[in-house]
Formats: sequence, C-alpha cells, structure tokens
Amino acid sequence: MLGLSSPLMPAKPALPDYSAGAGPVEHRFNPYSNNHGSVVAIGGSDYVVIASDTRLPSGYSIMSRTQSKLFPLGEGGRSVLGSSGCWADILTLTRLLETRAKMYWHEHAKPMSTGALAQMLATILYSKRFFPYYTHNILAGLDENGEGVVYSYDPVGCVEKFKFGAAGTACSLLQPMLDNQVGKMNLAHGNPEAQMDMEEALNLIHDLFVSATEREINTGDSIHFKIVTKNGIEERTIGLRKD
Amino acid sequence: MFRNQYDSDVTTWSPQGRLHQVEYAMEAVKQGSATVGLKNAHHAVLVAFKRRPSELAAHQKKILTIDDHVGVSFAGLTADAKTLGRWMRTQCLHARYFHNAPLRLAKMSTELGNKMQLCIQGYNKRPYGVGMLMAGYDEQGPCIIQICPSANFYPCQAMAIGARSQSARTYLEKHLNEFKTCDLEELVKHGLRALRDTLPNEVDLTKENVSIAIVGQNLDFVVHENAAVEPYLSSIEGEERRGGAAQPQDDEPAAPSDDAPAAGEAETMETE
Amino acid sequence: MAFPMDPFSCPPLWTGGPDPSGYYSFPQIQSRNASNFKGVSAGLKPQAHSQYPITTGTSVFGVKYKDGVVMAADTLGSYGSLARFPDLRRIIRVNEHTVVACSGDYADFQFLQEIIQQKQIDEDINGGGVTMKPEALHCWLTRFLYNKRSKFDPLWTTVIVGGMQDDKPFLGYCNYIGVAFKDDLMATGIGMDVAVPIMREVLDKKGVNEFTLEEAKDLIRQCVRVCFLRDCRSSSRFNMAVVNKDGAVVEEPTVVDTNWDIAKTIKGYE
Amino acid sequence: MASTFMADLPASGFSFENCKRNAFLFEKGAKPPTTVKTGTTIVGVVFKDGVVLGADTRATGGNMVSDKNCQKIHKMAPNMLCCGAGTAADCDKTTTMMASQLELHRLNTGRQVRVCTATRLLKQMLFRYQGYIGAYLVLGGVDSQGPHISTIQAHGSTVNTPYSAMGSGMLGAMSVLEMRWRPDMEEEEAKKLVRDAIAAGIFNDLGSGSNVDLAVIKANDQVEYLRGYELANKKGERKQRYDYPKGSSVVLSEVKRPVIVESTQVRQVAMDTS
Amino acid sequence: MTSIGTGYDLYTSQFSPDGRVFQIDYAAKAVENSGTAIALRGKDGVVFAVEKIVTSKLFEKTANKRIFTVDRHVGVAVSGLLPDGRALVDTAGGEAADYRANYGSDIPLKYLSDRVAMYMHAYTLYSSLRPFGTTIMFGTYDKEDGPQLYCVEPSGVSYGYWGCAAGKAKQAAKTEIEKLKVQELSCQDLIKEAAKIIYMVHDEVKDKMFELELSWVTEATNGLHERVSQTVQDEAEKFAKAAMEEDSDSDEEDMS
Amino acid sequence: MSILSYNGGAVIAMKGGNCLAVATDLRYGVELRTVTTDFPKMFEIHPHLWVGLPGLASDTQTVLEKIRFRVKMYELQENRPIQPETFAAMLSNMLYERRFGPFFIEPIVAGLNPHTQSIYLCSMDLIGNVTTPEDFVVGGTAEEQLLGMCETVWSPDMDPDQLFESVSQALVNAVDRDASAGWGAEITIIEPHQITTRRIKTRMD
Repeated sequence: MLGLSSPLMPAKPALPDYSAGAGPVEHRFNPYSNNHGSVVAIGGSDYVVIASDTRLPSGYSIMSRTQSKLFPLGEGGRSVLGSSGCWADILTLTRLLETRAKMYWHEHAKPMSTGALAQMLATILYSKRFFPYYTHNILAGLDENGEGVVYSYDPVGCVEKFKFGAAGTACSLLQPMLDNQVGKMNLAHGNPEAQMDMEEALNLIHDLFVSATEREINTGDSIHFKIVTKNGIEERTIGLRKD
Repeated sequence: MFRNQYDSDVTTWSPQGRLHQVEYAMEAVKQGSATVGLKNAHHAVLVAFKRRPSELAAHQKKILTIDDHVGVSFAGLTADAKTLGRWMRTQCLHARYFHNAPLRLAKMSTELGNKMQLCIQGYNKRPYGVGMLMAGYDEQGPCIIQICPSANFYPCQAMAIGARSQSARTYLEKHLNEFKTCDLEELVKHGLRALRDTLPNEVDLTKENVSIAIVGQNLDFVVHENAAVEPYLSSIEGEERRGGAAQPQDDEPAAPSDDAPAAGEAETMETE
Repeated sequence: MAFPMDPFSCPPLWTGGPDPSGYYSFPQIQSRNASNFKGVSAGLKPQAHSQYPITTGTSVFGVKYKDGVVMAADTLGSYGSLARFPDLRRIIRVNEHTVVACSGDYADFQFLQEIIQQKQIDEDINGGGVTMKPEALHCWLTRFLYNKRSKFDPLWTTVIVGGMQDDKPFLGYCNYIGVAFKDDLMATGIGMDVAVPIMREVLDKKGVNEFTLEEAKDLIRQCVRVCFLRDCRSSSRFNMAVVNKDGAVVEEPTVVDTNWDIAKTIKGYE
Repeated sequence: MASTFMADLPASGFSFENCKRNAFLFEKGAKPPTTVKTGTTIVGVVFKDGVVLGADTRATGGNMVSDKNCQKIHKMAPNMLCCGAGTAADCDKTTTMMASQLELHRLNTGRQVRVCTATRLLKQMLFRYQGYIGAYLVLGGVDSQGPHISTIQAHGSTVNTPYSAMGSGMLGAMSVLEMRWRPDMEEEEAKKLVRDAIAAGIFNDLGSGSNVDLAVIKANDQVEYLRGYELANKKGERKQRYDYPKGSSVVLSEVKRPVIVESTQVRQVAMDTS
Repeated sequence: MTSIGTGYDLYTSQFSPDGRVFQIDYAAKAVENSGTAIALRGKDGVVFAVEKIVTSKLFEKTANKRIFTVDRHVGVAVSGLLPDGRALVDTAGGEAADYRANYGSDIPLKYLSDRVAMYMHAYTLYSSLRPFGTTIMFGTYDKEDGPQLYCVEPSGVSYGYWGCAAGKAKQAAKTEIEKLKVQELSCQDLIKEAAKIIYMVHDEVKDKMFELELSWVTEATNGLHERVSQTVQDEAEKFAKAAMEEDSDSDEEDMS
Repeated sequence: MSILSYNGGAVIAMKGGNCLAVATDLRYGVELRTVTTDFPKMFEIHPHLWVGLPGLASDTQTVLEKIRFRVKMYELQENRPIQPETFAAMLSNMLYERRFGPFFIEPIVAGLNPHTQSIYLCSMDLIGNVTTPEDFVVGGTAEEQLLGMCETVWSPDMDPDQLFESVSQALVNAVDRDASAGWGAEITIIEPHQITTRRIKTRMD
C-alpha cells in the first residue's frame, strides 16, 4: 500500500492514499525500520530445521536478495536464532548474544545449551522493555536429550517452548498450515505426538514459503535452511520468486 | 641499609632509582610453578607445570583461553591472573563486537601495559603479582609476549617464567635457532624438555601436572589437559634430563634456591 | 575517541589523568561527555538533538568488479531545495584499501570523517604495517550509527564502505538507523530505486567475476546519468573512486554527458 | 410519498448516504480500512508508427497480493488504451465511465476520438474530486494528430511526453526508459524496451509483480492487446500434495438438496408497435 | 645529598631541610639506570638514537622498543622506566588527538611538550603519587618552525635543545654532542654521528648485548617520524664501528 | 481495530473439478465478545450463485437485502436466473456508487453455470474492485491465514469430496489462528445437480 512517504524514504515521490480522518502527521525521528522477513522452524525427534527467506526490503525496494536471517549461536553454532523485523536491532541483538555466549564459554568451559540461550535471549529482550528490540525471534536447537526444540518470542521477551513455530511478516500465512500438518490439529485421526521426519519437514517448509511468496510482497528471492542434528549442521538454499 | 625504608609502597623511589615494591612483585612470579612459551614459523606453544595444594586437591589450572587466537599461561598470584584474564577477554570481545576482527596482539599488550602501569603509580594500589606468557597468532604471525608485574612486556622468540625457570631459559637459549625451522611436534617436545629441566629430580612430568596449549595458522587456541597430553609426553619419555637429548649440559645447582635471584632476573628490573 | 571538548572552557590542566588525590576529593572537572540533559538542572528544556538533515548529499553508488570496487557520488550539497555547495567531496580515501562515501547530512559526515581519520592515524603509528580493513570500518560505523540512533541523536547519514578485504572486493552499506548489509551492488537514497534495477540487470547477466573495470565504470556512469536526469537534488558533476589491490584512488570530479533534444518535441500539456 | 420502491432506485453520481455514519464510526476510533491498490508499474512509449503501452499484473491490498493477474490496461476507445495505477477500483471505474463518454462523443461527432479529448475529459473529472479518486493514468493512442502518450495524475494535472512511467515501480522503469529510449524506434525495439521497463518494475519494486502485459496501437484503430505477453513469474512447484483423506473433518450435520435445471432459451421478440 | 635516609626523602610532598624534593631526584636517578638515548637537532630535521640494552637472547628484536611515534609527525625517545614511558606516550597521543579535534591541525611541539611537562609535574605534588621515572624527548620537523627538539625531565621541566642525552652515559654523550656543530649538519651526517656517540659511550663490560635504535623526522621524510631504513642503519653502524677502531688505534699509539 | 474486524468472520470460495465450494464461519461477535454462534456470512442468491459478505455485520445484512431486491427486479425483468458475472458487476457498481461513504464489507461471489459448467469466482474490496482468480477467493478478518492455507491446499480439478475436505481444513485451521472468527463452520458444495450443506466440528473458543 502506498502510505504517505515516511521520513525514512526522503525524496521518493509519494502517491497520496487519501484516508478519511487522517489529521496532521508530525514527522518525528523514527528509530525503527521494518525490514520484514519470515522464519519457520520445525523440531523432530533427533533434528531441528529452521529456515528464513533471504529478502531484505526497505519500504517498497529491495536492499538485498541474499541476506540470511539465521544466526548460529552457542556450541559450534548448534543453536540457531532466526530473527526478523528491524534489521538494525537484529544485527545488534545477535552480536550481543554471540558476545555473551562467547563469555559464557570462557567462564563455564562448556558451550551454552539451547535452553540457557533461550533464557538469556528472553532476559536481554526484556532488558529493553521500554525501548524494545523490534524483532520477531525464533530460537531452534537440540535440547539435552538431543530432541529438536523451538522457542518462539514476542519482541519484549515472552518466550514459549514448542515443537514448531513461525514468525515475521508472513507468520499468519505460515502458521495455520504448520498447526495442521505438524501439530496434526483438526485432523480427525491425526496423532499430535508423532514427530515429523526431516525430509517431510523440509518439503513442508519449502511449500509454505512458496505459498507465502505468492501472497506476501515482502517474502521471496530464496529460502535459507539450517538443519541441525547431533553430528553437525547442514545448510541449503532454494530459490523463490524474485518479484 | 636503606632498603627497608623505601620498600613500603609503590609511590616511593629508592635512592638508587628503583621501585622495590615492583621488584618484590617480580619475586611473586617465581613463587608460581614454571611455564614455558615458544614459537616456530606458524605456531605458538605454551606448556605449563600444574601444582596442587594437596594430594586431595585438583591441579591448579595454568592456561586461560582469552579468545580464538590468543591465550595466556601465568605464574604468580592466580587471582591476579584471573582478573587480568577476564579483562583481556573483555577487550578481545569488544574488538570482535566493534570491528568484527580479532584484536591484534601488539595492541592488546600495549593496552594491558598501560592498564598495569596505573597500579604502580598510585598510593593505594599494588602491582599485579603475576607474570604471564601470552601466545597468539594474528596478521603478523605467531608471537609469544612475556608480561611482567612491572607493567613491561617483551615479545620473545621463547621464554620461561616461574619457579626454577632459569634452567628452562638456558635450554631455550641453547636451542633458540632450531625453533624457527622445526615443525609443531618438535616444538612441543622442546617446550616439554625445557619445562622438565625446571623440575627437581624426584618430580617428573605426568599427564596430570602438565597442560599444553597450541595456537597458529588456521588453528584456534586449544588447551590439551590430562589424557590429551599423553602422546606428547610419551614422545619425550626416554630422553636424559637436563639439556635434553642433544648434548650434555653443564650441571646447574640442583635447585637454585628461591631467594638468590638468578642472574637473569636482576637485570630485568634494570628499569628496562 | 576524540570527542570535541566542551567548547566554552579552556582545556583542563591535563586530560583524563587519574584522580591523584587518593584519599581526598579533587574539585571534579566537568567530565567531557556530559549527559545530554545538561540544561535540566538549570530549568532549561532537556537538550534536544537535531533530528533532520540540513545540508544533504544525494545518492551514492557502489558496484564490485572482478578485481575490486567502483564507487561514485555527485558533488552537490543541497541546502533544502537550494543547490548551495557545488563541489562537495562525498567520497574520502581512508587508507590504501578502504574508501568511504556518504549521502545524507554533510555536517554529520564531516564529523564522522574526522573520527575515521583519527582512527587511521592511530593505526598508522602503532599498526606496524597492518591497518584497518574495510569490514572492520564498516562494522565499527554500524555500531557507531546504531548507538547514536539509540540515544535519539542520530547521525543523519547513509554510508557505503568499499575496499579490498583480504584481496577480495568488499562493499558494505549502513544507514542512520544502523541497518547494514553487504552485497555486490548497492546505492543509497533515490539511487536504490533508480540505479539498482539497472545494476541488477547488468550483474545478473554477467557475474561479478567476469565484470571488468571498464564495464563497471561505464555502469556507474550510467547510474549517475540516470539519477541526474530524474533526481532534482543531484548534479552532473561527480567523483568516481576505484579500489583494487594496487590501492585506492578517488578521481577528480568529471561531468556526465546528457542530451535534451527531445525537449523540442514536447508542446503543451495535453 | 415516494414508495419504498422509489427510495431504492439509485440517483446518478456518487451517493454520500453513509458518510455521516462512517464519520461517526471513525470518531469512535475505528481505523478506516484500506482499499485495494495497484502497486503497479505502467509504461507508455511512442515509436515510429504508433504507441506501445505496458503494465504488470499485480494488485495489492496492504502487503497482501489480492490479484495475481489483474488487467491494468483498459480499453478507452477503438484507437486508445489507458493503463491505470493507484486505487484499483478508481482506475477501473474511471476508465470505464470515460470509455462510454468517449464512445458517445465518437458517435455524436462521427470522428475518431483524439487523445487530447480523452485527456481533457479525464483531468476535469479527476480535478473535480481533488485527487480523492486515486487514479494515476498513462493514456496512449494514435489519432489524426499522430501517436500520443499522455500522463494524468489524480489531482488533474496532465503532461504528454514521448515516454512515461507511473506507479510504485515507475523509478525502475523510468531509468530503463531514460537509458534506451530513442526517437523513431522500430516496433520490435519499442516492445523490447517497454518489456524491460516493466520487468525492472516487477523485479525491483514490491508493489509490482507477476506478468508483463503489452499493447501496441498503430494508426486507424490497429490495436494489438498482448495480454500475458510474458509470464515472468510462475508459482513455485510444491514438493508435496496436501490431499486430506476422506473424513478428516468431523461432519456434524448434512443436508443434500437436488437442483432441477430447466433449460432456458432467449427468444428475440419483435418490437411491439401499435 | 646530606638528607639521604633521614626520613625527608620518602614522599613527593616533602621538602628536605636543604630545600630539595628527593623523590624527584631519585626518579631522575632511575632514568640513569636505562640505556643511553640521544637526540640531535640538525638543520633539516631531528635524529634519535637509543642504546637498547638486550637483557636476554630470548627477546625478539622488537622487544623494549624505546622510540615511538605520536600523531605521525612527532618522534619520541623514552629513557628510564619503560612502562611509565609508554603511559606518557599514550597521554601525548591523547593530547595530539584532542588538539587536532579542536584546532584541526597537527599539534605544535612546544605546546605538546608543555602539556606533557605539566602532566608529569602534576605527579610531583602529591604524596599519594610518585614522579614519572622517565625522561622523554620530542622531536618534529615542519616547514613553518623547522626542526624542533624538546626534552622533559621527571621534575616536569621542559627545555628546547639542539642536542640532548639521557640514561646511563648521559654526561659522556653530552660532551660528545658538544663537540659537534649540530646546527649546520644535515640529518644524513647526524645519523652517523649519533650512532658513533652511542657506540662510544656504550660500556662493553657491564652490558654485553645492545641494539642501536635509530629514527628521524626530517625534511626528506616530509615531516613524518620514521625508523631509518635498514641501509641507513647499516651505514651508520659501519661508520660508528670504524670510528671506534680509529679511537682504539689512537689510544694504543699514546700508550706505546 | 479496523472497522472491518469489528464483528469478525471468515469466508472462502474454492473452485473444484466441475464443482464449487463455499464456506463460512458462524461467529457473530462485537469486538472481543461473541454474541451468537449461528451467523453465516455466505448467502444463497440461487442454488448456483452464492455471495459472501464478511465485514461489518450491519452492512452485511443491509447489502444482502439491497442485493436480493435488485436480483428479484432483474429476474422479473429478464425472466431468467442472474448470471454470476452480471451479479458481480451489479454488486461492484453498487459499492463504487458509495465510493466516498462505503459499506464496510469485502464481498466474494461464487457462481456455477449449470449449462456450461463454467465456474465464476470473484472477490471485491469495499469499493467494488473486482478480482477474478482461477483457484479460490477468501475474505474476512482471517484473510491472511486463509490465503496461507488455500495457497498450499488448493490443486486443480478436485472432486467434490476432496474439495470438501480441503475447504473445511483450510477454513478450520485458519480460524483457529484468528481470535475473532470461528465458533462453528458451514461448508456448501455446489454441483450442477446437487447442493450439499454440511456443518463441521470446530473449536468453540
């Protein structure tokens, strides 16, 4: 939608969208920018898959088509944070997490577990409760007994543990199908306890992103996967529509 | 005769122009167990002898990892070492946070020197009673930097500090030019032999009391303890002690007593 | 970091020295980076910061080619809609493999330029031959701009850092909120909408590794030309900078060619 | 009093009966909804013997794509087409109303309609609504005075230039045009240029996407409308099918109603003249 | 030196009955414990030469460097307690950076040496601090003021010099410098003379190994302070060693 | 909240082989309160032509009455059932007529021509902009969720049973992720000779 030209986009001709009742608008400095991006994660019995689209939009133009929004943390990058929203906040938050994780490793001579990272992220997000990090985070990793686990967050640190989750601009397009296919919701004979195997999870995520790209203008270009199992991390990139 | 008057605090110069508090701090380094650092063309190695306060206790950690490309072994007050270690870790993390690049060792040692210098100029302060061997690798290649309580630091080819480290230094001086050309295995062996020379005859290197750290070209700082040191130890098993395999060594007094400062030490306080 | 001192008092006896008093307190000299609420105690409104650009530079362009990076920026400093400063240097050479270009508020860029040059001096005197690389500068600039943004006292500039990072071309973008990314091609301001499509079209066909210096220069000239035609805050006079393993060169300003023949054919408005 | 029947026959022109109610609702804090926008890249170019128009085919409602293959090139007259950007409904309805006006004009004057006439009619209507009708049009046609491209803004201002672009993707398109437009181009070259300009909009502007529609208009009502000239973007192939086995949803109640389908013919009945 | 050990020489904030602050004198004594450092101001620049005494074969060549650069155009030679010296160089760097931030140009040497002198003097006023055990020499060359050489002592006093020396053989080096007509000599010659002086005053017996550190800031280096190139270093050392042989020959003739 | 989500609701129309499915949730709520759970937003004009009117409930009913009136007038005049295309055009013009004081509904129209088996789907915004996709149309507050589901679930030429399962799963899972829609669902499968209306089990929260 062509909103009024916000201060972020100087000198771009704005096609006015007349909406009734729009009073005078005071252009204050807006410290945030919405750089969109979507993240999906599915945990299985011995793996976790997390994927994000690689489009970094700014307003109506695309800054970069190849910017992954997945950030490895903790031991050997076993826990992966997927983050979308204000790209400036995301860069700072992930840098801070990497530094804290490194200091944890120095002090404890062992890397941070996914659970520890999840709690630390919640605390850091809440520390800026009144000038929040405008980020939608999903932390995926293996828990103590090697099972895939997904933590999903709101921008100020409310965290919950799931087997799967979606976040970002296309979250509302991705989440229902995840509930249905992974959570087996509303299926008369679905068994919600059954864990999805990895291949099927990868295919489902790919299809979800294809659907999201069809309908959401900020999603597209390509999907970046990170597949974490106990013996390492595998990365894949698959193309999407570029329009 | 004058010594006792001028050695009470660090803000008093003695008539000969020396800071006795700082010299006493240098002595603290010799209380700590020995550690040796040496380097070849691509790697830097630290070996350290670990003591334990009693049979029941565990061996005291001697090597701290500071960052992927640098680590330190220390001799002297462990707590001082831990504080400085934490400060160095923070400096390295700051460098990575702000510049996305490892902190250069020359820069870190200068900053550390200036930080320690503050403690030898103020009234209510004391020098850090710990000597450190910093081993690291950056664009300028591997390096071993010795840091003294006097807030001075010396980039070295090889160095040994701690109890009876003079005999290790003698070994290192003898084999100095071999280090440049030898490979990593050989380098560690030299280190272990030098370390072994510092031990009284009845004590020998075992996998509990030795830790080895290696850093180098595309090799992050890694510390080997306990079982991991065994292959290295076994490689120098049979060799005759004192001066290693090559040639007999003129015998040194078995265990030079602590208080008589070995020749090397006195000069370092030569306000260099 | 050399923040300018409080301009109203002469430099103190010594700067940043330790508190020599030990036991007793020495009269506290006003610390240099006083909090920005200086005026509150004196009943003044809390000190607000400038949050809009005054003298601005328009788009900056950058593209990688097989051995390095080509960048360009026009030399116009617009004072609102007045083309006030016709000859601003908006690309500066930091060292032999790093170049920084800025668009947005030019005063903020001069402030940044001073700090960058001081950083470079520190590197020269004790760098020992090894000096600041583009990625380090880009990362530092991102942190600096983000920090200023978080204090609601932004530096209203968008910078592009170009150079050679370990013998590989480097291009990094960062705007005044701290949104930063690295890519093979980029432009700031209106250039992102006007020039980037052209660059993408060219670079999608011919990868960076076969893209020669001449082709890169020609493409950048095209971008400057199109932006001059369509951006009313731009000028046809621009600086071009090239960075490759032989070093970083900011060339003297040249002028882009235009032709307005079709103006004659347009009559009336219907 | 007019019967209820009469009350509902619509008077001509816009009806403002809900305005009072809506204003009341907005005071209560309800946010006005967004209309469907055509993010759009539309382009018009004059070449040697006519005009080429181009448009993308994406309509967006907020950040959602509401139509993946909408038609943005509207018929205005036998010798004229008009691409619309801005509010989708405004463009459609405005161009349809204008087309009928022009058709009446053509019948009354017995002459081929001129582009300047269409431009003048459009600008007067849009000016009357002060830009509240968000139609940003690129009008292209060939009349007795030769090929014309004229651009009409929602506020009523118009300009005619040999090449023009509108919509959120106009900057990308315009840069392509500025680089490669030449006077008196051949048809093929002009089509290629317009195609590339639209593609620049489709791939670099989020508001534009899907396919490229082209239209070539040449003298004496020669209009060639190439709908789906290039299917630039197809939906990605899915890796799995998601067919639900019978009985996945639990049915609570079911009603089946048969439907009898009579055949219906339409008979021509002569005019009843008595 | 009557009041040594009488308890008046323990604090910087104490005068002895004969009106001297001994702690400052002792700090000056500390300077004499380090290798000799000299600086010569010629007609087209300033030359530094330092006798860096090597206390252990294990050290790298770059260990114990006592010549530094501040703000690209100021050469600094430090003698005495090196950690104190480094701290001062760091302060001088801060001063130069502040000057450029406020006034936009390179810091003038007189102003820099005054600032550092005031800083060192502040440490001689309080019992809770001790004076810097360093003598620090600053040298620059620029078109406007030509060559400049200043030297600051632990007492916080700073003088301009044509040639100055500090460290072990300060007196011997001074007499040698006075023999030269430094004002007329160019840096090319001065660098050899400086090397010769260092070799001459070096005490073979007490300190076996030493390294000669040479650097200059001249018109040729257009006002930038740099270490001399390897060729210039070798030439200077060859000249110094040759000069040493002549002297030892001349001594033998006298004796025989 | 936007006026269109004052009452909540969700509707889908999806094209099958030679059949058509329309589905609606059954909630009538005022902001966060649910008032009744038997309020379909999908209405039958005639067995082969259905219209969905999600949005402000009062406008839903007002527009429905107005349209029924106009369809009756049309059918009296034309003496044949109204074609979906014509109906859509009529509805679109009615909405655009109120361009500056619109009805707050986003209607969808779904029709099957029993003779030609052609299926017509269209959706409009509140001022009558018609979009006529080939696969499905959605409307209501759960629009984004519905789009996500339908894009993944839809495949061409589904038979009535497959179509029923797909539509009901799409609707149910979508409304589960939308607080202001749900509370029961009604799905109608339209075939040339048979109309099957089913109500399915959903969460009632």
